[in-house]
Amino acid sequence: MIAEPTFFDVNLAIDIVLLVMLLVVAGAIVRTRSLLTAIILFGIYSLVSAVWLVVMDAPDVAFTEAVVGAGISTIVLLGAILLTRGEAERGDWRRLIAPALVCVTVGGVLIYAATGLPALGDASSPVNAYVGRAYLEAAPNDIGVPNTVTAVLASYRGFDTFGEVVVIFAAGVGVALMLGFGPRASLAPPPQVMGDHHVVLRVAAKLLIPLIALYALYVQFHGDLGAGGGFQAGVIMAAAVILHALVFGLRETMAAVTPKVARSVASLGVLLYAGVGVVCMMNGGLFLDYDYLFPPHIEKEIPGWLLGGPESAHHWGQHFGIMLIELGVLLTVAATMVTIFYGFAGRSVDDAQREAKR
Amino acid sequence: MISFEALHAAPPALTAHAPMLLVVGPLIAACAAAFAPTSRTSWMISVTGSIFAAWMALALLGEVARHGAVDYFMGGFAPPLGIAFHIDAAGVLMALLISSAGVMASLYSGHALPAEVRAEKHTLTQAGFLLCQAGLLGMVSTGDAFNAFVFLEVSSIGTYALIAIGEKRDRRALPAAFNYLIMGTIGATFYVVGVGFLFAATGTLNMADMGARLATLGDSSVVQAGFAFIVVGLGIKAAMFPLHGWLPGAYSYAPSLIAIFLAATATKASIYLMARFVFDVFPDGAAFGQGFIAWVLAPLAGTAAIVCSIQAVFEKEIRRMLAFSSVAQVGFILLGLSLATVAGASAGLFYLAAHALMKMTLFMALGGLAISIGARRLDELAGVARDAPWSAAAFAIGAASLAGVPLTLGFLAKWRLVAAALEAGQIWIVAVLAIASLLTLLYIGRMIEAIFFRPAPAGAPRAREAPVGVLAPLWILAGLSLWFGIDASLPEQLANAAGQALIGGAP
Amino acid sequence: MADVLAWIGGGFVVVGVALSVLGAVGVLRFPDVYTRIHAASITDTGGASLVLLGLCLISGFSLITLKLALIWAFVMLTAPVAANALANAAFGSGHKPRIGAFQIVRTDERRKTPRGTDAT
Amino acid sequence: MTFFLSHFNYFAVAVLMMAGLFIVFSSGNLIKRTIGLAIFQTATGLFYISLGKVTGGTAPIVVEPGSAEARELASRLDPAYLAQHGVDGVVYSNPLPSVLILTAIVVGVATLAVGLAIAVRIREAYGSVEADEIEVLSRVESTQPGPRA
Repeated sequence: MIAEPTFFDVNLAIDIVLLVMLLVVAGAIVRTRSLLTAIILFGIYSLVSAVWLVVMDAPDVAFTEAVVGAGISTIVLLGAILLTRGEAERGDWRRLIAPALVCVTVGGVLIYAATGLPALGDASSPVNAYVGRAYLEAAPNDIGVPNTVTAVLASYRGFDTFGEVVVIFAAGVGVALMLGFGPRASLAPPPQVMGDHHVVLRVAAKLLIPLIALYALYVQFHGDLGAGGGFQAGVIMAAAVILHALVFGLRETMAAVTPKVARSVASLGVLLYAGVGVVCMMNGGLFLDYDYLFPPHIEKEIPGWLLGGPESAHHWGQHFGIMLIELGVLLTVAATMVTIFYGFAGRSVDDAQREAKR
Repeated sequence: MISFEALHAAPPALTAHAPMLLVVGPLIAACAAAFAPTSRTSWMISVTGSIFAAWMALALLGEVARHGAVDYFMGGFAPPLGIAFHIDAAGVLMALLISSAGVMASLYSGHALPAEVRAEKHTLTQAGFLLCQAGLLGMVSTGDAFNAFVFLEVSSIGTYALIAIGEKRDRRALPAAFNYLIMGTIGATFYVVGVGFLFAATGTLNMADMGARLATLGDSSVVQAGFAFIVVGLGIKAAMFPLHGWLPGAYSYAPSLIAIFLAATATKASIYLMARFVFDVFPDGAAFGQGFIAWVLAPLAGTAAIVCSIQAVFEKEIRRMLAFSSVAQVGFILLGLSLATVAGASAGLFYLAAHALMKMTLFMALGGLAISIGARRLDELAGVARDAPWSAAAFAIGAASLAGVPLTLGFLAKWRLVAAALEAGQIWIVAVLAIASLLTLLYIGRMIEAIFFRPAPAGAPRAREAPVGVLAPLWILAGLSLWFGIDASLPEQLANAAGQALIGGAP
Repeated sequence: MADVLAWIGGGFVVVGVALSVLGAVGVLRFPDVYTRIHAASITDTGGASLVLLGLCLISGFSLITLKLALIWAFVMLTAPVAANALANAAFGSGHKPRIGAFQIVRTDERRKTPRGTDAT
Repeated sequence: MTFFLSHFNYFAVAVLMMAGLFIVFSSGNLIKRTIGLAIFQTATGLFYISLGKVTGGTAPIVVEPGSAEARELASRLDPAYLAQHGVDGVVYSNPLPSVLILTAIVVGVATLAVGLAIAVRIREAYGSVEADEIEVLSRVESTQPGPRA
């Protein structure tokens, strides 16, 4: 056996093959003029990069990339071209010179820098030997959650995640400001008109939607142990609602999950997250310091068997804090994704024309 | 001298958490505003949230004066594992600036919003405004390079849509917002790439830790590329010449609430973040850093000051004039910072604060003038001083300050820049400042001439004076311009401490 | 024993991958929407099933087997529905099958239309 | 060659970023520009994740020390390497880049949604999502007199 394992093995081969696939797909997106093709290729790009991320030992990111890139992004993009136009015009080649120069400059700087970077997989590079390793060593004792990514995401860098939830909320606010919230005068024809062609879809959807929601909950609560967490679960939950809207019509879905409810839930998620932080602060800790989530006299009363035996008793606050903030993430992400979908789907081409005339 | 040490603005229990409350307060208010049942309630929440942030900034001012820089560990984890907020004297200056600009803009919005935005969008507009404010406050107070990116995006994402809702008055707001979104996202992503390179070199994300480790590491291609990407990325967000293409459109067509707030704060927060990277994180002796400041940053800033002033002179739409003027003034600020001396940095920061005050006055006065007539172009404003004397007078004060008329804040600010440049022996900067100031006088002259001395076109609708709700914040700002022009001890003291903190490495 | 199972499982995976490749070739080569849907379905059902079965054998009997079985059930549920929806949509938007009983296209005519388009 | 292979990830990321930027700057179509922007942002993620990969590492989900899985993972590695870089007998990849990129992906989808929403409104206001046509229409507008002139 060699003294230091190199990465020149099947992993590297898979890595390079997948990256070449990414490059080919990106090249195809550059070349294509059809927007529909570009969107489908973008979905493929996301899926391939998700696979690549698994090879790179980042299953959480892979999961997110798959649900976001190939899921939500594609839906939103399709909604957008439905409301605009499907073909991009080809410009004059002379107008490509300046962009090409900019790109070559940026690429040049990147490659210049890349030559100074440590080799792929170097365990003693500053990134892997300093803070990253410190998390792996400290997390089991500090947090007590097997998935270190979740521990860092929700606790060590919980404030970043708070910011991330706020960004999503801001996106919901932005889309609602642009496209409005609800059904307009003209919506897609009610489902009956579509006839009996869709009976298979409806039956399958009825079967699938509860399963998808259940899976979302699994992802949510499994986030401590494996890949998953509030964000992925939120997108999957939103996917259940979106599937309902696609199959049964937007009007039906909006009757069940009204835009107002979606908006409120989005705010509620952010408030829940902030609230956990404020409670920690009230109990004498710093913002989001889950060790202070329960005042000491309450913590003593909690029976040890509730969460994996007495040895994890000092992780009580961390466990509950992470659970609560992940719930906040779930609420905000799911509700915002639904709001965004409503924004695009609730706007028909007729609306667009009417708006243009006004 | 004013003693900030004695300033106990908030009870100790709150002061201990002030760095976090400064940011989280407006965020919670944003959620509440999105919930609010009526436009009026959301306005009240917006004012409350902004005032709360300003209150926390004041509390921090006392803390920083007493103990030096304040650190706050999010989640109780000390850096480099956790995210720390780090607020020094310069950070307090920025926090005070942003939060008080927020208070003024939100006060103003009570009357201005109904005239410019559809009623059903008021609550969300206020929510977006608060999000933007919280994001900017987070950017200036965080000590973590990646956390700064998150807050950069918090402040940007809402802003894009807020600029776009200016479409009700002028549909060009939409392409302007889209353009800003593209450029802003490229800027933010460049910043992330740059932080990634520094992360690769140091293994940490905490800015102080990064600086300490870079100082021992020395120069490498990775660090240089990180520097380049961070400066270009933040330069886009700061409208640094020649990366300012998005700014005129964004400022011109946004609703006046947003234009006022952005003109006072948005580019400044990015400038400040960039200054922190250049002075605090990058190693002092690094040749490429010095060379960059002397041969790229300063010349570009000088070019911006002159070229964009010329563009402002020839512009027809009044808000675009002010926007080009903003890019030119960003050049002034960067000139001061590029001196890399304590005097230069404090002059730059003083100019930054002064410019925020006067641009806010100008945009708000313009909002007041334009509320009743919806004017865009300079010639449409002909003679409005007759109908709206109070707004016009405040506009004149702001304009005088921008031009650097003695006895205004703007004069002092320019004076300090000149003094710092002379002290550093950079005569050419003085020359650039002189030329740019002359050009400023030219376009200011055009505005004043149109508003005060040109007769209104026959048969034009008469303008009305702005309501009291607009005049009150407007005249507070104009009054401050005058007051500080006479007795500048307060801003001077803040700026001196800030310059010390930024360059001297003093606590 | 475990080794033998792993080898068999590997064989299944290889066959599954081969089927998927065949499906991909079919999507590119077949003349119209309906036949292409048919080719794509092979990837979804045949290819995926065999790969999952192979993985079950390789991993041995554990919780992973259950998860793989669930994935299989999900694919079996969604793939036909997706194919059905695609075909429905294609039919609804006026695409006619180009081979089979509906219409017989002479080879020389078929060459005229560029490859990759399936408009009638 | 060894150097090229061991840095291939970074070169690929550089090319992907160039491709994304090129789409943003060269395409006149607003929707396509947002796609380019998304590719550019995703490439950043690939860069961070490449930094955090550790040779012989596993995903940063803590394996019970001494369990069968931990022994199985350890058996594939050189003991000296394991002792130097492992934590409780297992080598993990770096969790921090994953955390950062999770956040960045979320920011990316938020930008995409807002960008597309603005693009849709542009289409409604101008009847086009081609930058050239919009610019022409805007230029006409800025020469038109306002209400009071």
